Amino acid sequence: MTDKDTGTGLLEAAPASSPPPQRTGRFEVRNLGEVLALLGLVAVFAALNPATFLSPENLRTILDQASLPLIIGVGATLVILTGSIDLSVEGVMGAAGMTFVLLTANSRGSADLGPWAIVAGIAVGVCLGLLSGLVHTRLKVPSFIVTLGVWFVGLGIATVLFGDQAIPFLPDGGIKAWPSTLTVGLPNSFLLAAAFVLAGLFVARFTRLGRFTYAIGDSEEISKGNGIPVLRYKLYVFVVAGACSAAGGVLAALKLGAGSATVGIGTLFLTIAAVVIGGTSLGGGKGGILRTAIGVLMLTVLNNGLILSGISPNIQSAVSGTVLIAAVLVATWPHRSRLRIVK
Amino acid sequence: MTNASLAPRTGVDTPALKLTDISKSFGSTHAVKNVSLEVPRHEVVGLIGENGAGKSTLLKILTGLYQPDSGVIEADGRRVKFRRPQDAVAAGIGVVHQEQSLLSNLSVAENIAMNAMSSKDAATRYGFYRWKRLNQEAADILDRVGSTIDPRTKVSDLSFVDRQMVEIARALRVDEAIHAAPLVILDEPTSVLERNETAILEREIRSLREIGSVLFVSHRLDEVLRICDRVVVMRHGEVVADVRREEVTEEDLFRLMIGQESRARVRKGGSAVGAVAAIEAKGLGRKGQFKDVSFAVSPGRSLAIVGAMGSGRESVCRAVFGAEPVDSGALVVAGRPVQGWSMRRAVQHGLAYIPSERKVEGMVGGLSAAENLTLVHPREAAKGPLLRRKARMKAAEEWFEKLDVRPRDPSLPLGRFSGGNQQKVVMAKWLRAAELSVLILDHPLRGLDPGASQTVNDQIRAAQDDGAAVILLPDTLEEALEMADEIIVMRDGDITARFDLSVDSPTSLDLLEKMV
Amino acid sequence: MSKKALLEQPAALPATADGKAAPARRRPRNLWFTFGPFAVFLALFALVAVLRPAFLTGGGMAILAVQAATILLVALGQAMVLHVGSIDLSNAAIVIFAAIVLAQTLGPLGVLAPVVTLAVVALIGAANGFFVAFGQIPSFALTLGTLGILQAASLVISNATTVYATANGQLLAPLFGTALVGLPMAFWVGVVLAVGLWAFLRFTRAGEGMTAVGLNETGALFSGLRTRWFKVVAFALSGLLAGVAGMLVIAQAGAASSFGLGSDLLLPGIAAAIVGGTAITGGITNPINIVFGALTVALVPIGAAAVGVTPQAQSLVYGLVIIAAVALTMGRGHNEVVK
Amino acid sequence: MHLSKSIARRAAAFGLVAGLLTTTACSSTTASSQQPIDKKDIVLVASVINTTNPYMASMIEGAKALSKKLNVPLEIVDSEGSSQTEISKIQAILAQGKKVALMVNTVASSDAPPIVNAVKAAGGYATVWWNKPDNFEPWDQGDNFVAFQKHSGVESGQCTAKALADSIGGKGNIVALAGVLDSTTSQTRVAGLKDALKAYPDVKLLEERPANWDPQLGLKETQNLLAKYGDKINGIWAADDGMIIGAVQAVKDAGRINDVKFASDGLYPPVVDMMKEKMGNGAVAGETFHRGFMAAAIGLYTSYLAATGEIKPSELPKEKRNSLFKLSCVTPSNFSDYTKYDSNIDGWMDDLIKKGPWETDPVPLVSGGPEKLP
Repeated sequence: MTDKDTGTGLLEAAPASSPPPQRTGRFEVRNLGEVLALLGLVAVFAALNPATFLSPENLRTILDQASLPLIIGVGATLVILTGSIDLSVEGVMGAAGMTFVLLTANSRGSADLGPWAIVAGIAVGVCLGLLSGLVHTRLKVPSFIVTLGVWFVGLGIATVLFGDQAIPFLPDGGIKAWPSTLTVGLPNSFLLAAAFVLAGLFVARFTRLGRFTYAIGDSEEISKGNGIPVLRYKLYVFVVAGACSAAGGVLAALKLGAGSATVGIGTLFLTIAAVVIGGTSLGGGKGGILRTAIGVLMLTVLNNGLILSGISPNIQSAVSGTVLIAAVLVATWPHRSRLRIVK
Repeated sequence: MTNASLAPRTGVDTPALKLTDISKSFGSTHAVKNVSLEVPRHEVVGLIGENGAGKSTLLKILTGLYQPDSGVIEADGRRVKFRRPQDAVAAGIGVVHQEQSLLSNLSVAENIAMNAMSSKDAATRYGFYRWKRLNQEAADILDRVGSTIDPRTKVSDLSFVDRQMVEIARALRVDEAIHAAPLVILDEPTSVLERNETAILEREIRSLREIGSVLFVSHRLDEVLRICDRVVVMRHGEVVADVRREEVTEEDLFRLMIGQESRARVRKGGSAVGAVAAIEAKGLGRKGQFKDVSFAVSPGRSLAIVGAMGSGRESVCRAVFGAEPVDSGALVVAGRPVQGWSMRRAVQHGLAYIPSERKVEGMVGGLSAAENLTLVHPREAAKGPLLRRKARMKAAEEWFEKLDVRPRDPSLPLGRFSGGNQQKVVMAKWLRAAELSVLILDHPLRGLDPGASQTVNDQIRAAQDDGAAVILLPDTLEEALEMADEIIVMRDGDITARFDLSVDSPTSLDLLEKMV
Repeated sequence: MSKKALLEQPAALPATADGKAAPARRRPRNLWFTFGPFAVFLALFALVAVLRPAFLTGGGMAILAVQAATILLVALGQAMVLHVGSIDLSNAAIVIFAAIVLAQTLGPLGVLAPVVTLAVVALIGAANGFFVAFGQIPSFALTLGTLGILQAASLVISNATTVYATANGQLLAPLFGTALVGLPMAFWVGVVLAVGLWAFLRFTRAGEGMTAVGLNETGALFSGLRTRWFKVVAFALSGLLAGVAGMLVIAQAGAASSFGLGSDLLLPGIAAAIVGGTAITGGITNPINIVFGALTVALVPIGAAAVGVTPQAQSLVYGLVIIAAVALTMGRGHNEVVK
Repeated sequence: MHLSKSIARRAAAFGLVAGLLTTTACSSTTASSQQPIDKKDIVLVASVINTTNPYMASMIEGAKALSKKLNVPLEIVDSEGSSQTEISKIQAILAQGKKVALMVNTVASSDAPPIVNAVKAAGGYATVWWNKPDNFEPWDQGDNFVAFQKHSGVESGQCTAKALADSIGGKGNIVALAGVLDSTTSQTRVAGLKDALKAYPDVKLLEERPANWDPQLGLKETQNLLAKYGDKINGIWAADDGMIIGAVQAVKDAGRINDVKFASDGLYPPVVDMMKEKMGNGAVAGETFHRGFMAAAIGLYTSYLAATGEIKPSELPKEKRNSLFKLSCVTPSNFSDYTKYDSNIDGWMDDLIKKGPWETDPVPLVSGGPEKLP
């Protein structure tokens, strides 16, 4: 039924006449370009700030700061692999984080469900993911705009929960200290993120959910023809993404040690940029979670490195922006052709 | 690993598939009307009909994509209802779709297993994959269809015929899992295959007959007669004939199909060689596609390029039209060498290209037929930068008359016309050009029924008479021999032979041996 | 691509088998396409008016128009980009950039300042388009990048503070100073531009070419159309309209700053375009309906505040209403696959 | 094509809306009223940047308390950090025809003119807090722009800087977290900080990073700075307590809470607790005291008095129309003198209503604006 390769205007069609891609390795790292770029960045900044950049503290900082986008990137990548997109990240984070803080021991003394607070937080994310997924698949509203709306819904929930009382704080020590505590020299936050990434890789490679995600991204029509319950699996993917965002929100709240509706601030564009830089096609079907992980690390290293190198905050966004464009340009250059359709 | 024990054997006399009074209509249009037919065991039944005769709808019903409004489907003598593709699969019906229906970013094994898997299958347990088993099963089946593809290959890396093989393997896979005596539906499998590949396929189909039964949908009458034991003819959604192969000739079938005599084949010699070639290629080459390709076509003459898959002939045509770059050689249009060749320049020089991928490259399905018609050469339909909608509609209606496009409403989106009628409009949009100098046709008849094919061929000849040079990539060698004044044979990017039909008259076999 | 294209069913069985893929052309659907956004806006406006009659009498419509004006301009630009199948995430950043440039040049250049500013931002937009069309970078990624670059540019040229349009403020004053049938001139500027764009898409070859690009770029390419340049034009228009929005910012506030008025128009702009019936898949756009899209998007927060929804819950309401409005009015593309 | 079937239909749709618009034509008013307003027509409006920042929460609290005391209805406007939303919501309330006495904490200084103009058009009275364009003075705008009020940013920067510098023994390195880059409030406070540091040649300001008033960003930026300078950092200064909350968290994570000092503005309740429990043996070295609820109440009350005609703005001295209110430097030793006000907001309101906007302790009017940068 489609005259066009892409489901949404945002998305990039496969090269019309480019040579077929080579057989992929076990995981999706098709070429080492991204990895090399990452190493390049590390090398540059290490050279610029020999004393500080490679110091254990700084590396820990980088890993710790990468943990949020890594976790959220898992969900975001799955959604983008189906050819959809999830903009609701920051809203979901806010709602989940606030729920968690208010349900665990906090200075407001609102409630203390102990570990169940985490479950509750994630549950909120699942519900929001469900909302996005249902509206998108049943009402046929483009994911772009649905999740845009859910973003505000999430923020709204967080704000309502916050109400007009004092900031709810987490008590010192205990669970609040967990993310920054080191295990085998690495911050727990990062280890958690790593776990999420590995789980994501497993799902993408060894489960129906993962494989069908790729299938749907390749062509919803054909997937239907192959008897894949497309809508249901898209729904699942949005739920998973919601859960990931929620987990990110809880972690962010833990790190901050307080409830804040804007706990997810700046995560969305960072994550999407990471997905794109990693080389996952916004058109769906091509790419993978490992790529996103690399993209996240690139951006985190870049951000951290720029600060270490004393770049003025005014122009920092410009540098990141330029790098994003450059990365995509380099990644897509080989596919250039006069027949290539790029959205 | 055939598990015959599981197969319900209700006697060999019960047909594998039996349809009774199946009807399906969309709004006012009756796509299928009271269709009844039988597919006995170990028989190949051919189903033919023009585009829009209702074949595709019938197939979609048989594969559970549509539910019939009325009528009964029986598989192995048992009444069945196909609500989802999986139901058809469970009933032992496997389909090789007309379109490629493989997921190109998944592995061959996954594609083969996909249908079964998305319902229920041993290769996945609790939603988890068991790659070893998956690949093993795939390998076994591929082995049966005599293909040596590595089941772990990504489909996007396969050649066209290999994909077709995977499709067939998958159709079998379905039955392997559940049925001993499968029914395989082949939906115009040969329409996109080259001659030599078709041969492989026919062999395949015969072997299929041994293990089960086949419903073979096509509109290549010769083929149908070669392969099938029985032929069912559909027209306007109804079955108009159900005959044994021995009882009919190609002519009969043609008449049954479109309800009129086929025109006698007049070989068009083509006018005398003009002074300057309308288009001339001098040692064109593109890395990995073709090398040192030279030819010249004068106004009013037609050149056919034949060759198997991967011969690079498509690439040559696209290069001539500016759709693909060339690394070496030169292009001379109407005596003048051209630089910085692009599709836009080509169009301005009066070149026309009718691509094989009609729906993607040939038209904008979302725009109305009239808008498509005037997209390239607006002529009277535009005044400077402004459009003249009335004039355009008038022009469109004239063309619709001339080419007998149905339905007669140029304001409908072109995407909603049938393939044949779309192709007519696509032709027209190029033929409108005042300055049409070169007409490049990439498989112009692909997927067209005989009726539409005739119209298209007539238009090609007409354009030729008006002094256009024609470059043709025919589907069949017969087509080439019928239409062309000159034939070039290509293999692996090289030109292996040239025939000037006004001098020598090669047979299809002569051409074939140069191709492979 | 072929594979997917070939999936189109023969016309003998219309794609409407399950009603979802009904092409825009079929009458009842088409009627809704024409009036949907207007109806939705009217319904919401009526709702607010009923709950708070004072809103109507107090010149609510005029206030609404003021807010809608900037959103409308950004949305129109966005729609043109969506129309060719791309997206422009940088246009809000362009608004701010334009506003700052204008504020700084208004004094020295006087009447020329707006012209210069518009020229500059149109070029920036064109640059976006150029990179998308010829650099073949996906617009989503590219404009995400230019967004960052433009933010930095604004910070640098404004020296990270608020820039005031000291002299010649009166040049822009009429935009909000004078009113026509009770609505500020600025809004009518937007409406006129909308009508202009509508005519452009409907009555010119370039417009039809853009539609073709949005519906099937490959097809347009093989028809020898200047598809790449159409994209450049679309992005340039987006930049230009963002520039006009920047003028409104100055006219409204007399000053501009990197995170001040206008810096958050991106999402409202997109929402307005889509509530206005624009298909995110491209090729289906009705600039006139975007006027109502913008009015709707502007109405939601105002209305929520007017009818006295508790402040904390207002963004929740906003989100829900936008989703609902889009579900009602969106141009479901020419194909069933929605992403 | 896809756009529409016929021009006629389009025209119809258009005519319809045109009609709708004309009906509202009459209703837009531009007359600005100077007449005192009957109390029962007045509605207090307090516009805040968001509802989740503690300072804003406090502002809302104050507004509510005052409206209770005056027994005048109150509307809260949540700008959600967006100028656009701020302006539209205020206008929405104006649209209801009531006469407003507005206190607005502007998101960006450039918001002030459109808001004031809108209020003027609706015949209401506005007092702007914290941000406004420098050349946009109340006395040029007529009585409807009653006053612009703020606490001195420079002073705030100076006394927190002093406290911080002293706490690290007048020697060492500090880093600064500024607010949103283009905010005048943040800029004046940073200016004060730098000015005060002149007196401490041995205290080095290593770096200044914007954290947009946000705790989360405060955390992130501090992490980066700690990574960059490691143990070099002896003190962290922030333009506002919202960010210090994140900074403290980051330092705790780095396990250096006992050897880094903090100074910031606002003395938010969480920071009070930090001081109370002597976190990191007095890590919080310096604060300033001023309260959202006081600011909101003062602003609202000023507008209210103008609305009821009890004061005539045009007759007020300039310092009462562009005013700097007192702000007190707080140290671990004296913070308890100020926290008492939090426990007795109602009492303070009575005080305010008794003494009027300009004489209430602990935030009486100190001088007239505009604030001079050192």
